[in-house]
Amino acid sequence: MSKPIQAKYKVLENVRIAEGYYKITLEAPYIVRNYLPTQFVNIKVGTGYEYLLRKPFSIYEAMDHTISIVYRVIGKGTRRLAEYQKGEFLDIVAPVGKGVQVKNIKAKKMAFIAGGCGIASLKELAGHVAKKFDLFYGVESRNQIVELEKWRKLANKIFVATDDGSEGYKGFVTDLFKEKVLQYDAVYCCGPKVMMRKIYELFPQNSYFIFEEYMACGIGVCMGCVIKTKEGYKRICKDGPLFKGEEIVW
Amino acid sequence: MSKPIQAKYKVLENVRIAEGYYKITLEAPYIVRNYLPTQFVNIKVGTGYEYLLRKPFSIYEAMDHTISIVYRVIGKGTRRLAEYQKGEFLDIVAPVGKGVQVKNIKAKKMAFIAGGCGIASLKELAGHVAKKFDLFYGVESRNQIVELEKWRKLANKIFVATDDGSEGYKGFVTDLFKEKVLQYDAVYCCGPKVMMRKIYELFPQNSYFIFEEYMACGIGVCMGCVIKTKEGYKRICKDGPLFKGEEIVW
Amino acid sequence: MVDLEKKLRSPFKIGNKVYPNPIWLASGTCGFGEDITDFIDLKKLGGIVVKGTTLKPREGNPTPRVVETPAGMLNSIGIQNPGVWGVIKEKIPFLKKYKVPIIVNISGICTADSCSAMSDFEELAKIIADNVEVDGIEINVSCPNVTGKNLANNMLWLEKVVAVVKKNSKAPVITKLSPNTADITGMAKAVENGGTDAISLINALLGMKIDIKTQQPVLGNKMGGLSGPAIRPVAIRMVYQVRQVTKLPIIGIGGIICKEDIFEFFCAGADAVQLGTMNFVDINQINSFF
Amino acid sequence: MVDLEKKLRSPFKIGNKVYPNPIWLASGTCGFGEDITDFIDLKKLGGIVVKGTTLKPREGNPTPRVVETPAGMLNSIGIQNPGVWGVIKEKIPFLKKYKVPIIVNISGICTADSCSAMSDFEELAKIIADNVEVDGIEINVSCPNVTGKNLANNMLWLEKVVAVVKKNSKAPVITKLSPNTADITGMAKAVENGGTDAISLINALLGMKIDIKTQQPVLGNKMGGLSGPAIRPVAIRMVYQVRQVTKLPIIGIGGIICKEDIFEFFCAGADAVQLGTMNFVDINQINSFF
Ligand SMILES: Cc1cc2nc3c(=O)[nH]c(=O)nc-3n(C[C@H](O)[C@H](O)[C@H](O)COP(=O)(O)OP(=O)(O)OC[C@H]3O[C@@H](n4cnc5c(N)ncnc54)[C@H](O)[C@@H]3O)c2cc1C
Ligand SMILES: Cc1cc2nc3c(=O)[nH]c(=O)nc-3n(C[C@H](O)[C@H](O)[C@H](O)COP(=O)(O)OP(=O)(O)OC[C@H]3O[C@@H](n4cnc5c(N)ncnc54)[C@H](O)[C@@H]3O)c2cc1C
Ligand SMILES: Cc1cc2nc3c(=O)[nH]c(=O)nc-3n(C[C@H](O)[C@H](O)[C@H](O)COP(=O)(O)O)c2cc1C
Ligand SMILES: Cc1cc2nc3c(=O)[nH]c(=O)nc-3n(C[C@H](O)[C@H](O)[C@H](O)COP(=O)(O)O)c2cc1C
Ligand code: FES
Ligand code: FES
Repeated sequence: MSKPIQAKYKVLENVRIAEGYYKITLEAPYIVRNYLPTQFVNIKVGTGYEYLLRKPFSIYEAMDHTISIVYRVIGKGTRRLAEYQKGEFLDIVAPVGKGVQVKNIKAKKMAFIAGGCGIASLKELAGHVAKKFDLFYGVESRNQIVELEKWRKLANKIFVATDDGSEGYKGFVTDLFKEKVLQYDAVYCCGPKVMMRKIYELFPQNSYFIFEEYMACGIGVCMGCVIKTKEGYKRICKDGPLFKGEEIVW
Repeated sequence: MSKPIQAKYKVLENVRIAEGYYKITLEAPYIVRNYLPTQFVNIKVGTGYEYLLRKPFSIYEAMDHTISIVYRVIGKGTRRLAEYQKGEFLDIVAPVGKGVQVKNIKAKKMAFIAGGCGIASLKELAGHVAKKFDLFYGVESRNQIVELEKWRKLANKIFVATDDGSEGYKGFVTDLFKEKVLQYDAVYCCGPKVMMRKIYELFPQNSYFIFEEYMACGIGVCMGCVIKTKEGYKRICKDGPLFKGEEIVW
Repeated sequence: MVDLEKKLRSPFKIGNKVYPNPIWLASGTCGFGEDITDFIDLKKLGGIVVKGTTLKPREGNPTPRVVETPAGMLNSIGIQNPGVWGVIKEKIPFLKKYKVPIIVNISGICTADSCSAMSDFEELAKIIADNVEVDGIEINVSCPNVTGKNLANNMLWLEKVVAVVKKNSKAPVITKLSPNTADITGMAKAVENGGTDAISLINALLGMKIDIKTQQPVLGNKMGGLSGPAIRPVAIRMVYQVRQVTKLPIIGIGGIICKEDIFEFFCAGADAVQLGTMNFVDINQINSFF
Repeated sequence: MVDLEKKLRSPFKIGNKVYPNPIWLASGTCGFGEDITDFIDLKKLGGIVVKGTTLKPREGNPTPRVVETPAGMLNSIGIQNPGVWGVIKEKIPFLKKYKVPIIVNISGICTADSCSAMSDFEELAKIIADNVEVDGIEINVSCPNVTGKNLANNMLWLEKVVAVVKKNSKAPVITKLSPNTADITGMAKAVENGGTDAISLINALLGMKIDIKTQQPVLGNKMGGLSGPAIRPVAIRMVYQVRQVTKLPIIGIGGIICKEDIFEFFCAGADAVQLGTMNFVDINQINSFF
């Protein structure tokens, strides 16, 4: 299995790709060789104490010697991340998380459901199951949509919902999905907790969810990032971040 | 009198000028218009909390629209300062300190005595009394000597002492000065406290000393940076940093 | 939900006394107001708490007196001040020129040898009440830089000190609590029993830094008070706890650097705040709060 | 002057027990050693203090359980652990494979309703002594995340707990003190009177962070323990103070991030240290200490 290491990785590119969204590309051969889809990286931004804890980000894409991360600027850590320039180095612990063995995915017609920033956590897995899924993607507004052209190559169909109606359906992505529940044999979902809960209610059986929680260690030692499952609290950073919906105490 | 303000100033240049010594030049018309020799600036390095308190540095030179500071890298704040690039901005409170009215300096033959980094605090005043003084300059080693060519234009004579004898006299600058005490009618000195004390003992009457102390506010409100004088503790940042030797409880 | 922006700009009351807004400067971080006028228009402040004032003049502690720590600083000033008469004669008259509410922070002194704190506080309160009109008295029972017994943790003593000051004061009495305690709510109840009109907290946490080159403490007085952002979580927790046990006005102090930090104190239950270390770090910013 | 570099690499003793070096990992920040083996060679450590262990399994507190603060973090894990039997059966055997000294951190539980702490500690000590060989017992009387009375501040209780654990333990007994006290030296003397073999300090300071968007505490359990560089000045001060009143071995904890920080604890009087939050921040670096 992939052993996480702490190492410095060079920034190759760091660009704005949508309103509030950035994509950073790193030279990271070790991660590329060792990661599994849904695994993530734990980034130390800045030096010293100013951003003490590492910040977790999903591996958005991995290819050749590079990985990229798509992130939304929501606080001071991500604001600092957006300042990194080509040629600088980031201290990262990766790959972390349990990861998915793609060969075990037997489903033929899946729904990938992303709310906002959740799109970043589904992309890498989607690349491995191309043309076996439809994408449901909800965002606040059209200018927050991230790299849709790439998804067009991967997904069979794409359904977009925006809060303001500026693109696709005006309203919740859960409403879009509700009407098509019967078409799928599995669901992969990442987004706000309320949204994921709704999806679980609509599709309780073969549904998988990527959870987020504040993390301290990111390597499974602190019990900081837990989620309540039917077998007790489990660590998102070590036992997840992907969990089967049925396991969770919603 | 010159009112200190907090403002952002642009870095024009930041270069290494000797072993461990750097010179940073800032576009700072306000400071140029309002400073007095021996005044200093209080620089916030970095953002946020990492370098919480401002760091005091003497105004080394001021001309046209720019000031420069010569600093020695001795800890994390100065290490960070050395990373600043042309075009970046520094948040500075300046000018601070009491400053010297040059017209009140009546002495004709002065000794300027600098130990190490103290050279940075004497330069600006020296520029105003060119050719009225000799320079005594002690450093650890010749490659730590800062801009001696500039001093040649200002000083009548220059006496250098190095700890390792790599330049000039091998030994303490105080020894060099001891032999020439009688030649001067005033002394201006900045360096380690032990050195300044020695100079005071050699030249108690018309001698002036620039003191350093850890500072918090830098504007005279916290009583952090005091020095014991015959009238009680005085603030280096507000009542100094230049004090007459006779005032001090050594 | 509280309208935080509105609260920031609204008058704040202790008893019947109205302060123009809840933004005060903390004792020891703004002197007696003189030098800070270069940066802040004093008139705009909700209040200025002047440097700790003692019965007799004090020269304070040996240097170094301040040093930086991670997201914080230590100070061991030792309440250098000209004594209450000096403050009344030389300092208050200057501040009176500005229309800023003046709060005098008073300290009784305990040393290893003798403790005159109780009578100090009584006299201080009397002298101030008889000689000058001010807008508040802040009882500093919590200075970590004056050697002596830890009276800030003795509830009976605390209650009595507050009662004595209250009895002798004309202005509202605020009691400033020490965070160096296991029982902040107990302290709060004690000073409420003593009759305080408001509670301010926290003073600095007792800390130390050692220079590994000399292997000795950096500060001349060895220990000092830890302030700045580092202590904010402790301050927020204590304000929150004290809010559960009293209805008195609470003035939150500790690690405020920006507006959001003030709001955090409001959410914790503070009615007003005092800005301390921030005055050293980013004083300009304060002007954007009004 | 102490040769700090040498001390860092020298064996360290508690009673007759020798630990290969003074660098330990702190309880709660390295689990039971499993996952940390990816980063650290456990054999090289002076000791590993495992996650707080209670008599019965505990599921811990609601989430969020951790959040960042200036130069620090808050945690309110609530001692999630499989209980002493789970630890003995499932966890210790793994650690035994490495030749690392194992220190079990034990916690008695007090809730608002009932306090079984004293008997918990007694049973924990007995069960461990009778069933597994370990290299130390660390008594955690200071967890800020378990509701209940602040027993860490009751000297008589402290002394008794230590005596009970000591009586029932085969391994050296270390007592870990809480910084949430006005009298750290009093606590130190109490646990020395109880017969502890060493003292470790500090545990986390009690703190809180509030989300100004929701106006509610961020942590599910509202309050949590403040750790990281922010608290180092408090830890250094307390180690220094405790050093003045006891000759027992002291293990310094609090805000260590680099080697210089360890040296600062040595200068303050610590004989060994524990690394906590650092494990989350820059775990690689630890390998450079040996
Ligand atoms: C496994 C995992 C994978 C992630 N992948 C991505 C990704 O691919 N792209 C992306 O943009 N983001 C991702 N995130 C979220 C990302 O880690 C946070 O947005 C980031 O840490 C925020 O840092 P900040 O300093 O900017 O925000 P802060 O200033 O710390 O906080 C801003 C706000 O964000 C929220 N927040 C911050 N951190 C977390 C957290 N860890 N969990 C929940 N809420 C939080 C809080 O409500 C807070 O008010 C992921 C999180 C996890 C746990
Ligand atoms: C009025 C004044 C003028 C100054 N002018 C100059 C100048 O022109 N050029 C220059 O190079 N330096 C000058 N200094 C000193 C300069 O401020 C310090 O070197 C700087 O603050 C160190 O920051 P740091 O974060 O790198 O060091 P730190 O990491 O904070 O400390 C490193 C070491 O430096 C010492 N130190 C740090 N700050 C001070 C201080 N304020 N007083 C005494 N010792 C300290 C300590 O012993 C410490 O061990 C001046 C200081 C004062 C008070
Ligand atoms: C340099 C300095 C001097 C202080 N002097 C006093 C004082 O004389 N009286 C007092 O009650 N508090 C004093 N304090 C404590 C502050 O008023 C405040 O309670 C503490 O610094 C925490 O707030 P902060 O984190 O915003 O600085 C002082 C603090 C500092 C930093
Ligand atoms: C996530 C986390 C969990 C902790 N759990 C425990 C625990 O179970 N038992 C204990 O005695 N201390 C526990 N602590 C306290 C640490 O052992 C240590 O005393 C404290 O974090 C201060 O050290 P640091 O600043 O190096 O982290 C925990 C600390 C953290 C950050
Ligand atoms: S963040 Fe520590 S266990 Fe997941
Ligand atoms: S640094 Fe505050 S008075 Fe000088």
